[in-house]
Amino acid sequence: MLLGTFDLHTFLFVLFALTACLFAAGVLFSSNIVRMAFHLVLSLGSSAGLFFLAGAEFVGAMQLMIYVGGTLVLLVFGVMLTAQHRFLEMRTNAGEWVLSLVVGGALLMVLLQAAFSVSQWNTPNTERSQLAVDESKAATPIGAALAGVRVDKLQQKDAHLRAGMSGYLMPFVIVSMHLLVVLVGAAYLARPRMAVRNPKGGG
Amino acid sequence: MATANREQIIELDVRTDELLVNMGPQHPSTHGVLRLVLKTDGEIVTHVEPHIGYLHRCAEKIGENLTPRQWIPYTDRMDYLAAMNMNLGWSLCVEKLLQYELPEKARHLRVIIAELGRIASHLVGMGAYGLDLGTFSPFLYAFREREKILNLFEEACGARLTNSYITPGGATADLPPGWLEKCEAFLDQFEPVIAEYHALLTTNAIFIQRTAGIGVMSAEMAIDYGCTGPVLRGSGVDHDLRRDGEERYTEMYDGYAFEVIVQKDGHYPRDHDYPPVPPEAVLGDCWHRFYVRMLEVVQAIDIIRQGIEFYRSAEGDWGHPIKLNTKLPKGEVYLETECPRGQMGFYLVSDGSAIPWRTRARSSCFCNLSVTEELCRGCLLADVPAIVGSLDIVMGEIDR
Amino acid sequence: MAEFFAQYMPAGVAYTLTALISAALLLGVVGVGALFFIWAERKVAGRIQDRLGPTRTGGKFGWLQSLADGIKLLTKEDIAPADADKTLFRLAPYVSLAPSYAALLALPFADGWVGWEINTAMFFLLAVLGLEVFGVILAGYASGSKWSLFGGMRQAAQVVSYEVPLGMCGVIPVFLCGTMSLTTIGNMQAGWFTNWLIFHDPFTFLVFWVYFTCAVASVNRAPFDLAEAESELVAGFHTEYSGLRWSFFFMAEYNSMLVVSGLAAVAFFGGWNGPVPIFASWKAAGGGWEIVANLAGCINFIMKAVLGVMLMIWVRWTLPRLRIDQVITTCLKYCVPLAAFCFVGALSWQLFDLPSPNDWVPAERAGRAAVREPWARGTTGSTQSSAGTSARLAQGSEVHR
Amino acid sequence: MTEGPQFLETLKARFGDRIRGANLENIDPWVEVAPEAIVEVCRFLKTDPDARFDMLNCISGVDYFQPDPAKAKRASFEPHLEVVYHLSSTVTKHTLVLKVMLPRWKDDQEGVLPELDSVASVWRGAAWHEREVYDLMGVWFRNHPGLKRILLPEDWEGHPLRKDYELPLEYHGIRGR
Repeated sequence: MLLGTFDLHTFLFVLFALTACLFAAGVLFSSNIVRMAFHLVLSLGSSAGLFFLAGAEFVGAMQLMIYVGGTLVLLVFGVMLTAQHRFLEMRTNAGEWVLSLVVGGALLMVLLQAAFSVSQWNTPNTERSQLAVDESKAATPIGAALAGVRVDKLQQKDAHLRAGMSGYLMPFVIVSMHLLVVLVGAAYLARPRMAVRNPKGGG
Repeated sequence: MATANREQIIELDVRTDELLVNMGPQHPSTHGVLRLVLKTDGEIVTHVEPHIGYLHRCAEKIGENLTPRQWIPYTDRMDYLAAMNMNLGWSLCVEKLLQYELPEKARHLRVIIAELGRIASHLVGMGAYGLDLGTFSPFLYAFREREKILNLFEEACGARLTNSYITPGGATADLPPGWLEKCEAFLDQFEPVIAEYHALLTTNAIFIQRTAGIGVMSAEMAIDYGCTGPVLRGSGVDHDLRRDGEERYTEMYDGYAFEVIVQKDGHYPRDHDYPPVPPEAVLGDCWHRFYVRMLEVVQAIDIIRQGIEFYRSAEGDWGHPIKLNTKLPKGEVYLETECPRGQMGFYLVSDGSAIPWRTRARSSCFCNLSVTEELCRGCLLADVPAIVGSLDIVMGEIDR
Repeated sequence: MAEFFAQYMPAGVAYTLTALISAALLLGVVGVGALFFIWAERKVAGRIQDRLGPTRTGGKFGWLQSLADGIKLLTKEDIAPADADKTLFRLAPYVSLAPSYAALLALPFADGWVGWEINTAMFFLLAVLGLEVFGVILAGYASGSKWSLFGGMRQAAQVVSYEVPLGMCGVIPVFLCGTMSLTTIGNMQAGWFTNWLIFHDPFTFLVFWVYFTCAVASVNRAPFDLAEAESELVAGFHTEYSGLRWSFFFMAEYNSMLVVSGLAAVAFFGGWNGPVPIFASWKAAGGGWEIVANLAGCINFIMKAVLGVMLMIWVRWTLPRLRIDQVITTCLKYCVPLAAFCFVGALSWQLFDLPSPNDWVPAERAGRAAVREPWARGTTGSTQSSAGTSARLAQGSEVHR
Repeated sequence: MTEGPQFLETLKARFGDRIRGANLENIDPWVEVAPEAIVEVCRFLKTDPDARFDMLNCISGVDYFQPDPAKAKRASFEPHLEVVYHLSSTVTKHTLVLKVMLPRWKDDQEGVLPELDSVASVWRGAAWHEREVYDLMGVWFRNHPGLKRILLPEDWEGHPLRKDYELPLEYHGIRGR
């Protein structure tokens, strides 16, 4: 079913998907820590490409800015500082390979099984070719909804339903507060402390 | 007590190992071949160790086989940015040994030439310091003016940079006719240009941020390390050999009205309207050393103007150089002169023959540079070129 | 353009063709831009330093100088240091050029003349500009030498911290025009120059200068060029590069300068809308005429972007360099609070609907509303949802109708 | 010039025979100090209220040795090494010259450098001067903060400014003579 309808969209989709998976594998198999970080950057970047392909520019740009532009910059930053001699080459011995294969394989099975159980995904999707790139939905309604105005549901006829739609302001605020608390906690926990038995015994 | 054996939690900083970094010898900001070995912890420099000697040409050993007049070209190559002042120092030292009487006209000629050399050297110091801090344009403005001075030197003695002009006994040639008028024309057009330099660097907010309060050196430390010249006066020590130097050197400046550029009881001399000292600038920091050099340029202009008047009114010949193999009396003599970078001393020991037994050159930058170890401790990596640049060192003079 | 090709060939091939054409055009912008800016930087630097700049290569004004540089770079030997991480070393210049090239995608050169009409163009631009730091970090690390490591780290710290104020300054044109799509922002500034966002209110005027500072810093130029501080780090991250590879870094730098000043032109200076609306009538005339109007707009936009780059070049050759901690303090202690203050100021200006210079130009009132999103303009059902922004938003759209 | 004779008298009164002598006829008069007393004299000169020689201008080494025997007989001096200290005061604007006479080799064994106490504890600037005298003239300074060659490479043999110095045949492959 994949080869039946060859068009630009599927070609790009396959391209991005393949790069994402290959580089993710690259992260696993490369021993040089800096190369590992760089492969991670490329795989997340290509998943951002997938979002753009699906027409969700807002989420794609979000992925680029926050994931790749933010966290991975700091990750590469950290890796660069520590990637001296003993951290550079990390060998995984045989035992760990077996364990990781087992756990990884199990997770893969679960995912595959879930993917094939979804009905629409394995029937040939006739109107896939209509999903032209420019049919992307505008992001402004999402922005307005985040600000508490559900502009995309203005045409809702019955008053009762429309009243209930107060937009996503409340969950948005809760999530940001939660994130702030987590960050402060992480900073506090990461404080380097060393427990030392009282050396002199006395007071 | 109960808490005796409870574990004591010690806050530890993340263990970082030091980075040994090599700045130089072929590094753009180290004014020639100076190598600084820096131990840095991240951006903080914990230890600086200067390595010199890359430009050592054994000038002192060669001095033991040449007559004093033949050694003059070697003194040019020591501080190649102020060759005239070097020749002056060595000539005065030899004349002191010979107890040689100098004609009136030669004295004023030497003052004019030495102060022109000072301006040229300070221009390079200013331009190169701008380069150290990242701005390229002042360097070119400075060299535009310096070119004019070098043209004047070329007319006087035929050489622009290493111009072995001032020799024991006077100078190799008299000033050509029309030279004084050209010199005056240069000074007239140069005065307003200095305001440009002040606007570009001295009062520039970013320049002040990069230099004010950086590399602060107390007066006691400056004296203790033997720093001299603008580096010493930048720390507020009122010491200028043109006024408090040796008799033979200060008599050259007799009759010249000039004030020593130093911050005495809170303010610099007010004979011209200089830009004000910014509040962030602490006495003895990089900014003050730069500021003293800029003010000395204006001071040198006044001296040259007076020198031109004296030279015009003085009579007698311009001081022919002494014969090549004049016998040097037995004895030893040491004389220091106020060069643009500090006090350049020459120590001459003779055993009665025409060739000195020992010639020793005391370099001002040698002592100024010895301060970097203490001054750069704990500063940021970007401050090292700022501090070393403010000491305005020339490797030729340090390594001799 | 895609529909035009779609008549003659299947949809997929048509889209590929349009994509290739716009990619080639944008690559042309990158190439020509870099060549022009190399020449312009040497000339402007010359003028600032009271000298002539290149005059001998190709005619009186030395305009072939960039070609000469290009050939020199091509013929230079491409050496890689011994203990460099080969693959990353070779990859870094491309990783640095790719984001700034991708950023051109979302930059509108004229009404509709844009690589890809993204609805969230501003957000996309800021995201992609942040990626450029990867090329520098990798170059810094892969060159193996301590100096480039320093350069790479400094650059990473600087760009990551300057993304924050850059984003805050970018948000102000967005909420003033109610949309993130740069084409709409550009179109909303049609008409006289009073309609430009920079003159909308004193806060946007101030925020433009904050934006310009952050843009200069995030592009690593002028007083903030820490990563390649010649005096301390020799040349920072691209010390070990030579020849063509080095020229990629150079092209990336000039191109992101163009992108950033282009963004400033669209967001604050009305992009393709000139100070005086000469071509407004032609645009409405339809037929071939709006292509001419768009062409004039495109030239207008490019002139403004080049003006921004000239400003950056001018700043570079006059100001000394800041120290790394001063750079970060200007970012956190000056740019971020200032941007926040202007954000609140512009927001309250918009909320209390205070007059902006554009109101005194008589026939301009309708200009802005005409372009607003359809849902904001034609709100059919009356929304009686709670007070606060939603009411304001609905009521605001009626006023503009 | 200092006040000359009276200052010499005060020094002699204070340090007795450790002031070995003086030469006031020379254009720059100097005072000769015993090698073991140099640090004490220098500290006195720096801290004494009316002397206050707070700046050490220069330390130089002079080698009195006539290599070729023909002139050696007519030489008016017997071979020795001199370390000359030039001091000046930024307060009283006076200058002073101190000299220390050292044997050319320590108790005349060829190759063992003469020793002298370092005045780096008095003036911190002396450290570099002494390193240069050690490097070029070959005088070992005891308790010096870090005595190693300053101008020449670390692994250079010999001290060039000595009169009997021979340039090495080659140095790391570079032909000397």
